[in-house]
Amino acid sequence: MDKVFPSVEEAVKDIPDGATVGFTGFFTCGNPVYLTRALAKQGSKNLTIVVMQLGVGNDEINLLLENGQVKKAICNYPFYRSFSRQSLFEQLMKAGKVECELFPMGTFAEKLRAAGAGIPAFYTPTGAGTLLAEGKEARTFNGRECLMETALPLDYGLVHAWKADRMGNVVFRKTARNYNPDVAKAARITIVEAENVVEPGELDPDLIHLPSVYVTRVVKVDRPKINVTIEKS
Amino acid sequence: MDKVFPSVEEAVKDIPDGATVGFTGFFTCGNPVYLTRALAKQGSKNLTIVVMQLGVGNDEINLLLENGQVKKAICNYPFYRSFSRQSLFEQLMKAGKVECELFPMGTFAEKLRAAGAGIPAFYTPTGAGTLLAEGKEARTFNGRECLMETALPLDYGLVHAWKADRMGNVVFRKTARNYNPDVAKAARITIVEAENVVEPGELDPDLIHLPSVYVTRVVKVDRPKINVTIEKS
Amino acid sequence: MVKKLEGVARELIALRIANEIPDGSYANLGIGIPTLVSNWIEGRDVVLEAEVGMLNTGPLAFDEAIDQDLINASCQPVTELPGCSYFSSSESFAMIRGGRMDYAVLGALQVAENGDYAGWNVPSANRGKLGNVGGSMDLAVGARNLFIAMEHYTTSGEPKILKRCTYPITARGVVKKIFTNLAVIDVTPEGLVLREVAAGLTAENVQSVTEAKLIISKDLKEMAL
Amino acid sequence: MVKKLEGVARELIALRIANEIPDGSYANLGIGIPTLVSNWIEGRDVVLEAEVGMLNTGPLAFDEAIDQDLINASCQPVTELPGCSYFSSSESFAMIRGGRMDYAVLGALQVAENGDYAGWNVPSANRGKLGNVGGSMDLAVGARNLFIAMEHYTTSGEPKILKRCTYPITARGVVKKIFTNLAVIDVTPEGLVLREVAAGLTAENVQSVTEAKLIISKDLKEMAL
Repeated sequence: MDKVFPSVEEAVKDIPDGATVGFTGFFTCGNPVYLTRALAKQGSKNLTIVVMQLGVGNDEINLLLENGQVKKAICNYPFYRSFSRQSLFEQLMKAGKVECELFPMGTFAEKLRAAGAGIPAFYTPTGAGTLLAEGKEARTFNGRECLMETALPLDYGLVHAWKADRMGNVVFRKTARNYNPDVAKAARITIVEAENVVEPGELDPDLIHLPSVYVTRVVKVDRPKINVTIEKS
Repeated sequence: MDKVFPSVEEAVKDIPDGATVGFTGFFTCGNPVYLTRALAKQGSKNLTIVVMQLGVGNDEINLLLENGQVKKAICNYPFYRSFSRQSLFEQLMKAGKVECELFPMGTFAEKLRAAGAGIPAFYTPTGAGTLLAEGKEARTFNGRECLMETALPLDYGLVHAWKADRMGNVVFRKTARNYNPDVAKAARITIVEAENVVEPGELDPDLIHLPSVYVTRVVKVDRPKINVTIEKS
Repeated sequence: MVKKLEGVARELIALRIANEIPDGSYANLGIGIPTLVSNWIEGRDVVLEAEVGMLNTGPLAFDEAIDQDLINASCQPVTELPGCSYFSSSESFAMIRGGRMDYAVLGALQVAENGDYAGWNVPSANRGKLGNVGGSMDLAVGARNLFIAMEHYTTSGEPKILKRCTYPITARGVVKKIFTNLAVIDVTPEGLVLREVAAGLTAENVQSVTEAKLIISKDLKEMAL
Repeated sequence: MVKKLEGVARELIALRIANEIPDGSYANLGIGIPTLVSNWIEGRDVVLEAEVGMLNTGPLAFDEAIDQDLINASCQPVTELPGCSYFSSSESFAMIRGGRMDYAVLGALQVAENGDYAGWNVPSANRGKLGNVGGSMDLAVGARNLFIAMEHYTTSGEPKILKRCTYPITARGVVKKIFTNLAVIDVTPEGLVLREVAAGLTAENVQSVTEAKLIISKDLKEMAL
């Protein structure tokens, strides 16, 4: 199997209007920057984006918002920390141009994990009794109130990797791993941009973070140059 | 932190009567053979054992059964494949001396994973409409009937590792990984027998299968000599 | 019972199934005839998964090639293929239940015309509600295409392809195709469609050892080997 | 409001908390004063977790030591300590929700005498039902011991330790101890117990800027720094 695509443009070409697309990355770290830029260029509309933050330390997500490609965002950290600073998302949200659904970070990750694992729903104590419990079923286990949360399946998952082999086995680097395995497993079509692409057999089979079965396409990219800060203007 | 214990005997000394103890291993592969022998010697009774199989390719589990230490077994593959061949467990079960609770292999693994992940219950399509659905809540998601399954927390988890550092970071080898991470995470007290014990910093932090937070005790053991077959007499 | 119908050997049932699995697929093979499928897949671009926690499992290992830390789900020593990977049991079944197996090939005791099948519990074994369920129920509900590989009837001549299963089922309505020593049968919303018969057999021969009613395909063929 | 009470500096609130975390612990530190706790823990046998997916996070990295693939949960470049490990987000929160953090230290906008606390949504920010919830709700329900670190009252002099929270809560009944510039307070089934006051302050001083009723501990002490 050779899952290597010639370019990020080719790899994202078929993402249709209305798709639910997941993006990896934690603030500045581990974002699929090349694939996201290619998606901004490609221009599909009415997207539901699933991503930790909404432009906070992630200029590529802002490109999608600027282009008006985003109908809805599902996230856990939508704003700048400062109340006085409005992100593009915050402006669009307040103007009624983008919807937003918020989940606690652990629930967000677990919803992706559930989608990848064929688990349609699970219970978690997180969020019980809070604003984020509204409209959710509550149920008590071992004396503790929990909420039922459902799986969050993705049509496409965009992933940034350190190394991938041509079959789609993937290794991440340090904290750039973060949501990468979860987004990859939750997606029907998983597209991996990798800083290094090697032949099958070159990666140690004991030390693969994401097995090939979860990966649909692999594209070689350069190592991005990242400014590690979320408060830059 | 130095979690190294001087011997397997010391490491299992406090397992009390009535404890729920999980054992790793898939047939002959990845079993905590030394810790299980030490538990057989230590002699605590009325144990609930949680393990894939019940003596099929695993002589150490048979030691516990022989000693009458087991009150109940939770497993997914209790018998020899042949109907004409009775394991010790099968004899004890038919004599009413050991209870048994059976789960599909994936549900069994997911129940352990849920216990480790603070998820009290989840839904799975596995087993719906079968004998194993009896007494379980059913609920339909996306047109598919699912069963609610609950977490399976362990008091103790016995784990066999390839390498561990003194802090408790662990690496497994090939298919001997199997239930090891799941049992380790489900347990309140996790005891790791490791073929190699190294200093913190010697294992690549990107390539650790079980982070130290899940490990309570580490013991150095020799590499066991295993006869890879489940049909030996 | 009619006189015994031989049909094709187990190895050829396995070959017929291998022909049905396209290159580029991920597949899981159960115990028995399904295991034989791997012999015909060797060298092809199909990745086999083992429930124990491995992708791209290679052929069986013998003698000094045996590694006690490297087995398949039937506890046989196996080898690695380039691009293989290892993972935990929960991850193995996340993958299976999550629909990442394009094909699962499993044995069965009985298959019904509604796509139910039974394979984990034989009442005569006197093991009550217990049995070696293993990963069969997870594979049955998780695989995108579930193929059953089995002898067409029991050694005592009882049919195994039934109107309804009488043994405890493994899963409901999941079987896509049935491959036996006598025939290839599709499970469809309309019922069981007989697609192929072993050389020298007629549709009537196959129906005579099948309890469920078979719909004869308009382009009924000899088994494609 | 009474006249302003200074109490101890933020760094000393952090020191007081560090003294409360025993060697051999696993802990997660939130943004703000909690982050300062790490300065006092440096060199001690306490393992810090970062939600982004790391255990045994080291001090902040500067200049050429910065690695763009190595940040903490506040998006600051950090370093590795021996015995550190990396894992995915779902694994990070499995660990947190699963009760593996002995201590979590978080900031708060309000804490109530029933152990509720509010920290993720400020109504005046005009962000509706949205807010930077991040991992706070998971840490709040998952940590074995949840410590709140904050200034005792707001910059405009409003009390933050209340009978009931008026802001949207992060979690119910989870706070174990409150550490402020003025006091150390235990949250108990009987109510809030004032254990320590900053040097130069009396219990009455602290009560005067606290809405909830404080039970004065029999062995009330000066803050142990």
